[in-house]
Amino acid sequence: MTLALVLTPYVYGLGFFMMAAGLLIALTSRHLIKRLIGLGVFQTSAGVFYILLSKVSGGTAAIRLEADSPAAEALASRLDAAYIAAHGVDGVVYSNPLPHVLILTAIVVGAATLAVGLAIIVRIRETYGTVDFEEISALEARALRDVREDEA
Amino acid sequence: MSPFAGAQFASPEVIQHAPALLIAAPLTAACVAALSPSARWAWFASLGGALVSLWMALCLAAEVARSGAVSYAVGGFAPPLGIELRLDDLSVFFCLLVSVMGVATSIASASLLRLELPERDHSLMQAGFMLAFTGLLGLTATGDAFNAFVFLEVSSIGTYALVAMGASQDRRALTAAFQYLVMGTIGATLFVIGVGLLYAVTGTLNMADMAERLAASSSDTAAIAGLALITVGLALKAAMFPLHAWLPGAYSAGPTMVVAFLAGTATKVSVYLLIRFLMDVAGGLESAGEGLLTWLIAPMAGIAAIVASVQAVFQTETRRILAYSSIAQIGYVLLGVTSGSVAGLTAALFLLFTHAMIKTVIFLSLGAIDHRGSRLETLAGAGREAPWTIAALALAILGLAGAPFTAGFLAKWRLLGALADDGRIWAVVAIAASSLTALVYCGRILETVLFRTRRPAGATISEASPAALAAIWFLAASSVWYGVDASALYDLARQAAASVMGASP
Amino acid sequence: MSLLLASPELELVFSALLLTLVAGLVVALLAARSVLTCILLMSAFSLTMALWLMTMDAPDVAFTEASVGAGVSTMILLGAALSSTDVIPSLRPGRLWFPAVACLAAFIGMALIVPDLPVFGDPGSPPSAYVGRLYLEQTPHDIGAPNVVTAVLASYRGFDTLGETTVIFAAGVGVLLLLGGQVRSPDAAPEDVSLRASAGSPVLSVAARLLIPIICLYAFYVLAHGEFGAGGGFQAGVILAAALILHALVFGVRETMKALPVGVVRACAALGVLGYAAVGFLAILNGGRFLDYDALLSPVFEAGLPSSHLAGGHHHWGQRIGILAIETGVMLAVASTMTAIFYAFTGRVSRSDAAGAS
Amino acid sequence: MSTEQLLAFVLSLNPGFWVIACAPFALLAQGGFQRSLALIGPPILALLIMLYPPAEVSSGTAVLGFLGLEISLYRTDSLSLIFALGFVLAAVLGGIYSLHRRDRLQDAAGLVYAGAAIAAVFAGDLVTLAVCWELTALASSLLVFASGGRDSLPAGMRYLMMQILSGVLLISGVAMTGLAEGSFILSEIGRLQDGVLVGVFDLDAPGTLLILAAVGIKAGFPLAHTWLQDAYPNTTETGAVVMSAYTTTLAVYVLARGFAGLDALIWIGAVMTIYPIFFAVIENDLRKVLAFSTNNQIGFMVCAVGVGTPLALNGAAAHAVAHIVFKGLLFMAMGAVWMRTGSTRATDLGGLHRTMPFTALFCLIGAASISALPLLSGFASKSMIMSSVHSGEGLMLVWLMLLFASAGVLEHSGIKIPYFAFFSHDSGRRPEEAPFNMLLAMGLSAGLCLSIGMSPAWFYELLPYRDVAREYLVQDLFTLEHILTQLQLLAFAVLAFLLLKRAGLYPPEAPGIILDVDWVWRRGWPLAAGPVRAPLLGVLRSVAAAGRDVLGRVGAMMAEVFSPAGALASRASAVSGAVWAVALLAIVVIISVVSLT
Repeated sequence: MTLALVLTPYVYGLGFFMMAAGLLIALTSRHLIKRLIGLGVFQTSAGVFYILLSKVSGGTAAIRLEADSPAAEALASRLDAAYIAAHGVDGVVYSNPLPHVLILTAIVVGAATLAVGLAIIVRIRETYGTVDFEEISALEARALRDVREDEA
Repeated sequence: MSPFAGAQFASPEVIQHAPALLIAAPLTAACVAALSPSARWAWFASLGGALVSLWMALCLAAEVARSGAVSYAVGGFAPPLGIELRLDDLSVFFCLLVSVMGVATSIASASLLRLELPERDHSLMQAGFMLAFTGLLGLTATGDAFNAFVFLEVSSIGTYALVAMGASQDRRALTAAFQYLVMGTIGATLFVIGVGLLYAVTGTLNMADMAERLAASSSDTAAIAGLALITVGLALKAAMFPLHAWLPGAYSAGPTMVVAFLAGTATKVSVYLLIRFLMDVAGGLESAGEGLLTWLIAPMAGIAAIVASVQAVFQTETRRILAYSSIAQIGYVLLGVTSGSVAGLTAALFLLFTHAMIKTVIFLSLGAIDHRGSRLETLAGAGREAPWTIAALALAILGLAGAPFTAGFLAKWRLLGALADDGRIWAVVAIAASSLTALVYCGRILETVLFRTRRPAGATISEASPAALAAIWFLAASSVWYGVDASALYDLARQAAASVMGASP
Repeated sequence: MSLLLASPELELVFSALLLTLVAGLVVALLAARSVLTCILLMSAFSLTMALWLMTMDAPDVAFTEASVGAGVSTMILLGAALSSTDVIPSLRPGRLWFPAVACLAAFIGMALIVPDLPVFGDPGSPPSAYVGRLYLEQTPHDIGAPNVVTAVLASYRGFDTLGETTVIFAAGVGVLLLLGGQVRSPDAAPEDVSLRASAGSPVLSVAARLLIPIICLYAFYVLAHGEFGAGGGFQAGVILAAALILHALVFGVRETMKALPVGVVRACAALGVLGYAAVGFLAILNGGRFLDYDALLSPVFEAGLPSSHLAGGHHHWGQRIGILAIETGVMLAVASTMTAIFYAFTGRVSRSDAAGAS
Repeated sequence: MSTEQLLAFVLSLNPGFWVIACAPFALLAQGGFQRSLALIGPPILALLIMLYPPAEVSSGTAVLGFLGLEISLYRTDSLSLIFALGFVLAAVLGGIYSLHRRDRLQDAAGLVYAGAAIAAVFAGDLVTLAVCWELTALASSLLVFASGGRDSLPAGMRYLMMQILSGVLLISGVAMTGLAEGSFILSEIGRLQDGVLVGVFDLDAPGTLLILAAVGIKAGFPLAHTWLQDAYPNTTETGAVVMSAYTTTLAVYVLARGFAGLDALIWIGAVMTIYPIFFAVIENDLRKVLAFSTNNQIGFMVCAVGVGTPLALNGAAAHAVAHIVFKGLLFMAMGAVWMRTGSTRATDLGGLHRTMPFTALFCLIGAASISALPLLSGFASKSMIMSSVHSGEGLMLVWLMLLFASAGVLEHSGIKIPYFAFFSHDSGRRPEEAPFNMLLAMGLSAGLCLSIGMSPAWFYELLPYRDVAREYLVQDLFTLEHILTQLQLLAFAVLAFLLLKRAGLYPPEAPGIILDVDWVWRRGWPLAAGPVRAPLLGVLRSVAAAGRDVLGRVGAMMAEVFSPAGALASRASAVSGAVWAVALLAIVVIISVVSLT
């Protein structure tokens, strides 16, 4: 368990790093597509966090095995009996399936966001002739200025 | 005493399944709308879906009034294994809000769409609208934290595209929609990470279960960080200052029916979730929930009330004025929520409902009279060409300004009273300042539509269609009615507030 | 699918190393200056992520991440990025510092809470010890499917999955609204440019004719097998869409649209979600709760069916039929939405190219 | 409902509300007769109603519950009556004056404005007062906006901002006071002084200071006065007439009701009487001169309220009403000039008496009244103020200041206005005489000035402390001392003016270097010796410029921040919306974690 104690801050740190980096990309890129990619990384990092919660040391994927099947016996051979007895279900230790389910949903949501976002980007490119955030801002600022000058 | 006490709107068999039908009906309607060959059938589908939802919401209100909170185990699995739909006084209040606004928007939608988009897009627009409606209803009804995230996305994903469809009138709709998408997604993801942290601490996703287990582990930084993430994520969605930047663009450029519905519901439901998480789920973690309310939300809400109102004064586009006023109103509501008393929360809920009605009326009527140019001047003298619509608009604007004998006045009055009773003079001052500023922009709008005559060339205005008028006047008349006799709505709000505050004594 | 030969602790180390690789790709992404590079890095990121997910005992998620992240997403990203400026100019440093500081502060804030988070791999942590474990214990009794992930996904939390399918449907509606104007009928569909040069190649077309049925078959296998191993309606839908996209790439979008018009695709997406919801309504009509699959079959009828092969001896035909039905709905919705999105994007890209050329 | 019941109902409501209720008719009125009726009828109606208050209204016990509060919509006493009378006069005269215009929005706004002001003086509780107060602010800004000129929008905005600031302060103050006192009813908070409810507020309570600040803005206390000069000249000719009557006078009423006897007011008032004089003398725009002179006149009233004796309060009330009439008359005359020539700059005008003889005559009467010439209204009212200050202990310096200010008034309003507009050197302009309705309004006002001045008895009967007024009339008013003082002042000022004109030192074409300022100073205030003159003038001018500059800059800054292209809404910060989310999140998480560990 000591190794796990050392690893814990490391893996969570990586997850949170991806979170911050994804946000940074999503907030500062000039290219709209890169923004979306950053957003995707950010969403995925949420998934990383959930999956980190799901791992059980020595566990296996949450597909139920018969306790006397060869695969289950191979798994059991790596662990001590007390551990299996305490944390196993019918003689096999599994990782927690619930975060997997949640993250399946989250991945789908990410893909949906990406599709809609890209569709909007395609329309922006057709309308504004650019997907550069700064250029679009400049165009809109100019339009606003034109309107105000028309008034004056 | 709930106004629904003793009422029964359907047979027990139907009522038993009302929580599921509430959500499944508009979902089905969305699919039917997408399948339907013509715009007319899509409209019927959306109208049907909205009406069934309203019916179910009424059934649930009666049921909750009769026998307390309703719990529905979807799939027959009891929580925490299965997903629970849970409706107490608070969620029923918001269900009613969403479904009433949904029905009104739906009634008006056909004629609004005809003015703005080519007919081939209508059925998909109706489908998208019904999906957003489904998502918002799901948000209010679900008792499961992760399920709330899913419905948050159901309501958002379609909405992004719907807002972007405003591009046929105003190309800024595209950039606004993109902005909305980025900020909305960040908000939703922060929310889901926050839920993940709470899950890491409690091991469960069911909100009620979560609340119990959180109460047992009262000083856990992970739980508090989770609440902070949820709060900030939802505050983004609720357009709380300074996280509101997506809202003016989205409101000013999106198609009318979308904006009318969003303005009346979307941010409100986020406020509901905020209340749910901070006052109910975090009820056991008193210092955390209260700390966030007192030190994060309350000051921001106070600033929002003033800054957004002043910003509204300086806007030149009609819808932007209204968008900033919405941000200010969210500020008022959150000030009420943070007051920490039943009276304050009641007033906040009451204000939220009346403001939803008012804003829906305003946006619907602006769309229905074919208000093309976005600038306020293009509305000059609209009162002569569209007297019926403009009369309703004027009533709503008066309500927004808080004129006596409108629901808006009563709501603000109660809110100010509640805040004063709690000794929050600074909040009273902030709301008073903001309301007075509101008089300026409301006065400008009123003056333009009623008294101005010079209108820029090319701006045409026509009376709304009968269906749209019916929807607009229904809401406008209710807002006046609640200004005179607010007891029904007020009792509902008080019941809702008491149910939350009771949960966190 | 764990690494059976390694010791549990080494397994954790290995997975941490893979996660380092994933994070490294994010660093590369931060620095990337070309859109194409970004997209390829994103694809590599998703693939590595999928590998990591395998080491984390999440084969279902890995499968989805590989097919969605590395496959479909990369494809639509490429489709949308074509003909846009490739090099990304960098932001002025003045605009950069506030976001950078904010993100750094957020990272620090999150890092501060690590001591209160469950230890990596701890079987006794609240998530693993409470509801997660309940699912593992209850599934044989309640559902009968060996793959607990599928059981939770389709049955315990079937309502979530209905929402997820709705999200996909909503994305399809959104994309069709935004980009669908031009791809109404096959005749109006533009000639696609992607692989036109090789469209006549006999090798490709023969290979495609062979491959497409096999891919479809695989999709149905994944769908049906979801109950027993990794896979399910969502992955099957993506694979099915891949087959259609392969068809489009080899024979041209125009041909594909003739075979499968946009209207049909749109209807299938709606029908998929509708089918899912219908299962729920059916359960209500049979006296159960919404999406209660046990109510789908009357007990009398179910007793006549052969017993489930799983340990425990419970009969779960209702659950199995329900899961299969909703997974089919998911597959239908996902496959059609993906196809619709593909239609919308390819239709657009070639149109704007044509406009640019003329 | 029988006729008696109907009548009883009509009489039992605050007369101001009836005026407001009649405002919609002004929007709908067609044709000349309907318009005159819609404009002039409501104030007359209000006058009739307020003369016959039901018993419970006069006793101040008409209290009703509203939204859980006890409020008193209508409460009348002698102090309310005299101010309301002034407002009714202003409404009638202003209504007649604006009959030639066809702007129904302005008509309605004017009526709401008048109604709200009347309602405010009859308000029996703080909440009603605050609401009516707000209503006057809104209606008046509508008037500024309605003038439709290029400058009117920004000017209206600035005006509105000040009014709103005042409103916010008032409402906060009212809330705090009401909560502290446990009641909003005036008569429950305050005490009676010789049968009149004055000095209501407890000066140690924090809410009182807020209310004082709010009233101070409206009254144009020094440093909060700039909105007056900013807004009045930017309204229409009719708007200025209407506006000059209500806002500041209402502020004086609230001061009298709530703060009578507050010593600080004496000094504030004294300063208020003096400093506008300098600006007024160097100002070229005659309407702005009138705005400055408003500051000055309000100063007299504020000072009197500060003294707070029955005589002083009589003086404040009397001067308020007299001021409404003669300042209205002057604004009317300037409005007529502006309408006919398009300018009110001293440098553009002159010699108008040839073609506008009646206007010139009425203007002279107004000027004489404001200068407090014996036998004119200003004399009758201001004398009471002067006497009360004179008899006050330790107020010698104040008395001297007021005396000096009186000379200043004479100089800039009494002489400068009519002289430069109608006489002076001939500008060559030959405008038409003002329309009949304007002349009628001016004539009526002039008649009132004369009537009050020549036979003050009827006017004194209306004052809050009737017995004190009667006594003063008999014993003090027309004493030699008073009349001599006034005439001396007059003589000095005329002499100075003539000398300067003769010496060519009063050149209207270059109003920036007016020497008479210096001359008057040396007479009235020997300390200000010659060498200081130029720098002092420079300072004054730069203060004025700085004031304008600051206002302009505040406006520009606000626009930079809040407008659609402003910093808060620009795209750059739109992104930072999400960045803010991250930053907030980081702060909250870090703080909560650190505080827990």
